[in-house]
Amino acid sequence: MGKIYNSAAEALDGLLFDGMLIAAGGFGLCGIPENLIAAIRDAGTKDLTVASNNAGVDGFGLGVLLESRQVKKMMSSYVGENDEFMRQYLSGELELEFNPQGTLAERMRSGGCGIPGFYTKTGVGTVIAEGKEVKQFNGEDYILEEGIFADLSIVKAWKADETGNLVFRKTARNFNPPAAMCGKVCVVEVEEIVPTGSLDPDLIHLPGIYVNRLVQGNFEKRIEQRTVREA
Amino acid sequence: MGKIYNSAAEALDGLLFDGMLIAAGGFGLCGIPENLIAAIRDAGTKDLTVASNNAGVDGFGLGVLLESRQVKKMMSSYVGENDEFMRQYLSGELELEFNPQGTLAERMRSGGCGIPGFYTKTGVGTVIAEGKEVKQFNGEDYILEEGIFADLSIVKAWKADETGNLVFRKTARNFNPPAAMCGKVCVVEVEEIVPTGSLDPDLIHLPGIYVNRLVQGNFEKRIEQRTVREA
Amino acid sequence: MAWDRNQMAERAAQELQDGWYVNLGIGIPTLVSNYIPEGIHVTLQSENGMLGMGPFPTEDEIDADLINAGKQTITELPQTAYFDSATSFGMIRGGKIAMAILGAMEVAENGDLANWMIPGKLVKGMGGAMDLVAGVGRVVVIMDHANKRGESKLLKECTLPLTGKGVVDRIITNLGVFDVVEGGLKIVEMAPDVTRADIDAVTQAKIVA
Amino acid sequence: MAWDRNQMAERAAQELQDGWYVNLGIGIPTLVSNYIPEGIHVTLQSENGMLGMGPFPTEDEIDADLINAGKQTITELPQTAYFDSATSFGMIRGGKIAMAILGAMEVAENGDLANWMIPGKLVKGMGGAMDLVAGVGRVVVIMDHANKRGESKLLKECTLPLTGKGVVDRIITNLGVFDVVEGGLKIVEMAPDVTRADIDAVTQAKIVA
Repeated sequence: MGKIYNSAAEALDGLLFDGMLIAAGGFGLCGIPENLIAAIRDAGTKDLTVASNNAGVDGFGLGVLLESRQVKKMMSSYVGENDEFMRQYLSGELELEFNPQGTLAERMRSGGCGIPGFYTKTGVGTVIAEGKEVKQFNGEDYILEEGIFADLSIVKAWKADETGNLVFRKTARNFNPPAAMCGKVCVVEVEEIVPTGSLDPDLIHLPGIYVNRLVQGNFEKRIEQRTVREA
Repeated sequence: MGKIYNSAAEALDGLLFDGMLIAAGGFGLCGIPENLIAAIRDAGTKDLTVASNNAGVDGFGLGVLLESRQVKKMMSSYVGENDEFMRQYLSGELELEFNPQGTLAERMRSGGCGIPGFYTKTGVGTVIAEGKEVKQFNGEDYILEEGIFADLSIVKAWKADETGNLVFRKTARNFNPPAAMCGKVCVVEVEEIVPTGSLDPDLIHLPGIYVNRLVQGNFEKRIEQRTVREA
Repeated sequence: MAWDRNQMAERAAQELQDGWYVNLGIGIPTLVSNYIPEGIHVTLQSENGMLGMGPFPTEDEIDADLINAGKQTITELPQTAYFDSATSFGMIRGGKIAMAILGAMEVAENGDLANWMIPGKLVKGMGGAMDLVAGVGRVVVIMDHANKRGESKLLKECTLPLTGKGVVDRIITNLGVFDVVEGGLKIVEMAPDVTRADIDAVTQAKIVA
Repeated sequence: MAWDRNQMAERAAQELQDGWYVNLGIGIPTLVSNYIPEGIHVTLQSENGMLGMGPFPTEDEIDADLINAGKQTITELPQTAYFDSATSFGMIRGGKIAMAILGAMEVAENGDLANWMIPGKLVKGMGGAMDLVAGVGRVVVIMDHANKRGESKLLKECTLPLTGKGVVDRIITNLGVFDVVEGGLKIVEMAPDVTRADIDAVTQAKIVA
């Protein structure tokens, strides 16, 4: 089957096109597909719409695609850590669609599960509800949110076997599984590829059916807020 | 916090009432909450609506609640293995709401996730679509299905820690996690309760937040279709 | 000479492509796994929550916690992964399963499928069939061309309650292979020594090519 | 004497009940975990995918894969479970989290909450705040009673864009504890030596009892 590629660039070969919609895993700088982001920067693909909870920081994570002006629009819940983002947004160079964090995660999962729309109470009576269908269930208002169907998912996992079965680590799991589900094609970078059969079938977080291509990466794993207590 | 009870009867104490909606895990006879079903039979609670993929067999699984005439209505996808079921259904004693299997699973998960309705292509143009709202997304028809909000979930897992974190085993997982999610209260029977801290936090299938009460059971684990090959 | 059950399954196995994730229905479709061509690796899904379904167990291997969607005891493989039913049908509904091979009672020339219910007879339920035909990438039906009374099961319109509307891509019968195309069914292949006249004699659906 | 930040957090900790699963927002709400009463066991959720959030790590324990919703490095506990963001907000939206304790810019007498956006200022986003206030069982706000210009943050109507409509159950300010009830806010408790007149002087919202 050959899901394993030698580099992030090879793993993305033939999948990138201008104007595409990419769903990216990660929360802040935790569990982000560092290597695939760098490869997309190198590929120079333009006018991207990126569905990702955050937009990275200046010079790291999705921040590198903002600096290179490859992103046309972000679909995110929180973008506070990125000066370049704010500059482009306030100057009108960058579109921004705010999604409540849980709505964004569910929209990705829904797209991946063939659900084009679902109703939620989140955002009822706020700017998020503007232009959205409202429906009552049991006398209460809910708004319609639509599934996200991405052209490509870029995802970071901890381990994969050769068939693409994935295991994540601690809170680096976050948006990676729903992001992986919602792409027509899903490319995954991992810290380690292990032989098929060495993962416990009961303990796989995301089955290989969601994974089209796989690459082992090198990770900086930058930390945003280094908070410690005395030993 | 004390989630652990000494018996299935104790674990259900105060939770049962006539006419209630119960969501049950299990597929066929695999991964069914045998002990809780028996305790509900002993409690004699009547006019139950039970959301469960199947209805057990004569004399085992949910079949025992059919024999005791405690079930008013089943919400299921397949009920073929139960003569008593068919007798009651054909004589009009028992209501039956057929749900496509995936729709049933998603309706449970949706209820548990605060989603009162979602759109699906499953069943479009069939009897399942009758009376349901149809909506177009991208030019294609989808039908609205509603989340299931059960009064009680009865669930079978393999192991639990003392805080209710659950691990399932092989295909006995099936409907148990979505059933667990959709109940106002969730009672779980397990084969083994292990000390808190002995499960890997990365490898918990269902966090204890979904589990209100926990009991260690004895399991018959009957097999429906014993198919073998030569060694 | 018309194909028998095993030959139909063998022909259906040629539909499989390397790397595909596939769901096989109960009955003849199950036999397809006996004929997977050399060099083609497919992963079988069991919709009760498993990818990588293995063969039946030996007596020693039987495990009550490990069954397939037909409730038969089975085994796992090195690449097996388990998951819950919501996730399982998420991947089905989401189009991640490349192909389902299913049995049927009737198929119409527009791709309508009926395979779950005969009014007046015992209704057991649709199980996962409606989800599968609505969600998977490609639906292939294996069934006898005619019923026991010699009546065509390839119809202008289904007479039984539908499992899905316009969902069938290809039909493999004992007489040949047929694709659902604009305007009717197209003959892709005929079983050895079966003639066009043989097919026309037991086909109600419109054959367009 | 009005409560300081730590006293507000200490008072908020009295809202916790044994066995509850709770989500604490950024800022003063985070301090609540320092004051959890003896004998009360609560499990803290971090909405990026964790139940059972532990304290900050020592230098040796720092792990880039283990952060909270404020992106701070943290630790796990024996009862910790990790899960993905869709599952995390599933439990939030589904009402499984008993209580959220959050900061706010404004609360209206009908329970409307504004805590994510000041028009004309830098908009960072609502993160998980809208999901939390819409989904959890009980919403408790901790905030100063008045802003730096001495203007009430308990209003007849919010002036800022809302995070949620009618979602707040209880407000803990430096002056006291207030419940959102029919017709306005009810004083549940006043900080030591704070008088009704002190409260009236800096409260725009209607006090009904």
